[in-house]
Amino acid sequence: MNLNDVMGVLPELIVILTALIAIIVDVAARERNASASQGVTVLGLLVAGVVAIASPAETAMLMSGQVFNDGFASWFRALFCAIGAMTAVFSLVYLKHRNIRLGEYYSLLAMCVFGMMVMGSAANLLLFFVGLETMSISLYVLVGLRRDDSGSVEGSLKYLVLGAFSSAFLLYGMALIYGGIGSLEYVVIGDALRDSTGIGPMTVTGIGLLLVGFAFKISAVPFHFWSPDVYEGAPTTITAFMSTGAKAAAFVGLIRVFGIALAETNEHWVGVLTVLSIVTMTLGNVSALRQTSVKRMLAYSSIAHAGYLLVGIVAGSKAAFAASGFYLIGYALMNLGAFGVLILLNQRGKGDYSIDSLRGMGTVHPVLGLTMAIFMLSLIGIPPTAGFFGKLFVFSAAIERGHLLLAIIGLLNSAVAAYYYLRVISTMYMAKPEGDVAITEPMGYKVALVISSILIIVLGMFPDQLVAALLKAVP
Amino acid sequence: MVEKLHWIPSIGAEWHLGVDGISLFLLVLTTLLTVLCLLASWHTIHERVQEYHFFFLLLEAGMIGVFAALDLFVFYVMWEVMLVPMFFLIGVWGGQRRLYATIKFFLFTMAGSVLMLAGILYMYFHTVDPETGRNTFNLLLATSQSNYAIDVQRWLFLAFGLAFAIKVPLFPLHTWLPDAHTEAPTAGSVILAGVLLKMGTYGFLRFCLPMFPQATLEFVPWISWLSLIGITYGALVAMVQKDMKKLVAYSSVAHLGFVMLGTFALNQQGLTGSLLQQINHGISTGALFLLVGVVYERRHTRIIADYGGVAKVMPVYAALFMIVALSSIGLPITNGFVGEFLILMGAFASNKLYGVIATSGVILAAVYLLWMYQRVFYGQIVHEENSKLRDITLFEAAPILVLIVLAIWIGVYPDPILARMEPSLQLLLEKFQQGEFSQLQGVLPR
Amino acid sequence: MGLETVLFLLLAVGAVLTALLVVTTPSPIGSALYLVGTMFCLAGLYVLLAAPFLAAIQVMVYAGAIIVLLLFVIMLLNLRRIEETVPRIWRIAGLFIAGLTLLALFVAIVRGSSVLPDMPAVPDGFGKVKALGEILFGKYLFAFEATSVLLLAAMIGAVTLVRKTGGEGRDGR
Amino acid sequence: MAVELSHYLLLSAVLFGIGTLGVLTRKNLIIILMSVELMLNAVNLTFISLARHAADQEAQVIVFFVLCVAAAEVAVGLAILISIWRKRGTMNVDALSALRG
Repeated sequence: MNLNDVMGVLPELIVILTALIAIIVDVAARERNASASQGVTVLGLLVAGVVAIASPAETAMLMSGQVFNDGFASWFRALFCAIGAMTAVFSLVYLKHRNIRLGEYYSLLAMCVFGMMVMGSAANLLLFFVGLETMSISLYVLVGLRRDDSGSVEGSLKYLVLGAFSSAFLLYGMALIYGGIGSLEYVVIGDALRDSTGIGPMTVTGIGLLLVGFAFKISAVPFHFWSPDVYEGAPTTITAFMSTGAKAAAFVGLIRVFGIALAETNEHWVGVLTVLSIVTMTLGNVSALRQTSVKRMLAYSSIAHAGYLLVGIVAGSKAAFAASGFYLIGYALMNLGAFGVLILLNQRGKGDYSIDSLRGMGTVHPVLGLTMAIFMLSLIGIPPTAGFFGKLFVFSAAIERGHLLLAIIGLLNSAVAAYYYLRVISTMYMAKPEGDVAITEPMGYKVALVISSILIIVLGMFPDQLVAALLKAVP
Repeated sequence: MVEKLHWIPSIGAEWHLGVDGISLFLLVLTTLLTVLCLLASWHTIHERVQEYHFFFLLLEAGMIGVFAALDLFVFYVMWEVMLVPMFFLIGVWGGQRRLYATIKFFLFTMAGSVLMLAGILYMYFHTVDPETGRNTFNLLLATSQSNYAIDVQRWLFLAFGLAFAIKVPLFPLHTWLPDAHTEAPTAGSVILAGVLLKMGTYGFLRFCLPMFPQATLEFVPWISWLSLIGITYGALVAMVQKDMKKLVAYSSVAHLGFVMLGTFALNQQGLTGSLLQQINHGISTGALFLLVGVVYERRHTRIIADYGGVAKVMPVYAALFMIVALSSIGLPITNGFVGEFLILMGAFASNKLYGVIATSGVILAAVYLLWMYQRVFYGQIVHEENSKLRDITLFEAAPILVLIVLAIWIGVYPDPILARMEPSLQLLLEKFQQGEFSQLQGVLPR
Repeated sequence: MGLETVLFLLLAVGAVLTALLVVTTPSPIGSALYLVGTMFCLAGLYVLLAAPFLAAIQVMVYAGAIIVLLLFVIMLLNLRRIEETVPRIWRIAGLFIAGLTLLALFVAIVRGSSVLPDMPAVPDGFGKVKALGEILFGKYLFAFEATSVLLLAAMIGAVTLVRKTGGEGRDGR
Repeated sequence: MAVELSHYLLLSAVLFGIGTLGVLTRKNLIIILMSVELMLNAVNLTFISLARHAADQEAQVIVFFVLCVAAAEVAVGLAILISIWRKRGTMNVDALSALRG
């Protein structure tokens, strides 16, 4: 290890430092300034994100070949930091009315971001696993932090039990691959499979178990049953964080492991993934149609989005991975934003996220209404939004690789999904408001929402820069 | 007239717009109707006026984009963009059941258009820009390189055709239309009938015919029969409507049936007639909706039975309504006559049976419109409120007068318009005949 | 049969039996104690597999820490037997899935391990602290550091979750 | 008969299966946690026997990490259990049906 190695993981180090400072500052300054640890977290994560994107991304590997330092890693590190910072911005309003300790909350949030960053840049299945567990353990706790709400703790427990269960599958898969190939490093695995020395029954079974583990982590049907409950039980800020960050982290892993390292064996798993993708998007959408709670609706819709993202893995080309990256960035903006508006509008309601609670909000709170409308349109995939190009790129990559039917099913699904997203817009704009609708709207919060909706539109008009950069960054 | 800019070079999408004889008059219609609609809603829209104009102009931009796009991608984006303002226009400023209507409208269109996107993407990967050697969305290249095998053509025809058929709307995909028309504000109905429906027929002309000629030939009987059913069904259902707006909405189904029939007659008269009839329908039906809007503002009801004897209190209004109704029916010296006549000629030339059935549709159109006219304007005034109705003001009449002048002009002297349409249609027919020829030869490249 | 074989058989049978008891005993305390048995058997197997250091760690971490923690919580919450009414269908489904997993693994291993070479002789210093440490702090240094964050997160998390806040709920004494 | 690699691997597969069975069929949360531990231990056994087999100590190092993760999971899991116990006074999965899918 030398200075170069340390500089390469500088963003990770900054995030850890943020985690430590956040908890200390909370103890030291709580009496005077309740939002001190929030400020530290937002600032620290933003700095880390900027460092990640600004640092020169070579394809060289760091830490004796355990960590990728490529452009893909940089993009995702920055994305995770941004998601974390955004979640932190949304958190104060939410936490103010709930009995949650701020220092621990922000500290765990930062450590969770650290775990995701490790997942994004790991070049070794073991390191990926360590990152995954760091993220998961922080999330188990964060989900259960609303201790006066039994849904929260139970969601946390459910998440932990199934998370640990799926981790065991992931690990067993790793062990069998290790037995078949003799290494856990992506590059070595890829090389061994190219020489076709490693494709034995053990490797294939290992890949199968790995797939089960991943399917749990991205909540693909039929391994999705935990996620709606967990998403509903968790503090809403954490739901937003999980549905974007944790999903993105799992997908980077999926791209690096299945898309690249195991690409040679794809005849063994492409069929399974195709079916998984179709079932996931269809069931996610159909279930979302029936929900009356917007929070739960968004939870199911995030399952559907995992299905769309799987299309990118199935397509398995460089363009498809760049498309998945674009999709994940766009999805993070729109889904976080949607949850952000929801949190602000429901800040005093005791977990009442029913669609009726949004009646007429579009006219009462014009800025929030407009941003929410943009987020919803982007989630449907109407141009010119980032969501449209995310879907377009992913599906066109699939068609390019000959998965025409999969793309058509995906497209039809997005038409089905339009219904429940539209319902949100129509309730906000076309119904009369009821009762007391006064809320506090902190400036920074609003600015974050406006910035992300502007970004969605800008990406929807000029996606070229980003997609070209991602295409260059794909390993 | 062509404008071209690089938009998303990494996927070869270009900001590529242009106008030819097919799109020219549709564009003129779009811009004209938008201005008239905004004039017409001057006194009728009172709340959220800023947003109303924002959405209307966004809608206009989308429609112009659709008609002017020379890039498949731009076409699709504009096609979708126009959904959003229409969704809000119906949903916010619409009538009682506006939520249901607007979501139905959105979902129907969206369902069709996603399949079209799949088709567009498929074509993208089979179209190569000779300059750069990469795939491109360029519409002209896509058209000239579109010699697909017959089964591929069939699928692509269906993918595009479904999106267009929903928009037209072709029977039995028309169910969104009466709801959307009825619930939309007056100006929304005008634009919906006048322009939005034309996007579907325009799509058939621009995409299906030149790009998938063999498949088109195969589908001619299907589409022709569906159009004929649409003509008859639309007219019969219109006859029994109690709501004036619904009646006009169903008449649109019938009229668009004519347009589709003319298009799929696949000869010069049919194509010219159908293109002209698209403009005519925009003018006549637009004017009808505006007229219905005038009495609706006064009485807040559109039920035919609530009126009666209106001619006595609103003579100018009654006269205007008569002229517009006659133009919609297709009486000589009005625009409708020229269009329908050309279409019927084309239909007879391609298949006598089609021509016969379609002619009977013309008669039905006279029945339902004149019957409604009789019930609304003649007879005794049974409802007290109707005796005090103010006649149409000059401000209200102005947009309608503009449309009437146009209608008569086209009815009397359509040559300048037809002369501009024909070269483009001729070009289209040639391309189509090539396709037909290669099918006769049994030569199927690719 | 050599001594190694006998030991293997004994430990393997012991591990499987205790493991079965872990998942079938009704009382949590019983399960925890059987789990200790499994851990000891496994530690024995690790010794046979030339991993003496890991064997020691296994005993220390599992028997010494994890099981004690489990027992501590069981005692703290005063859990004895818990009524378990597992629906029959669920049980059959569980058996089915577990059996399927097993079968797949069996097939893979039996067919896969035949291509692997025979056990080589154990090199000097194999599985000892020094050799392991060199790998741990060399190649896996970053993973090691990341693990420290993981443990920190677990620590902060566990403390936060069980700490009394004086809020609402049963713990609001 | 000599002990071969496949015997160890089969043993670990059996243990993994028993663990899976426990997670799927038991309702007592503590026992479910212990079953997960069984599964992780089966994985450890696989790694260690592979290490012995290939004379590669790297796999033994991997076991360290698995142990750490297992310990962390148990710690957090028990913390969650305690907070549930305080809230509801039960430890059964069944009773936790306030959240329905």
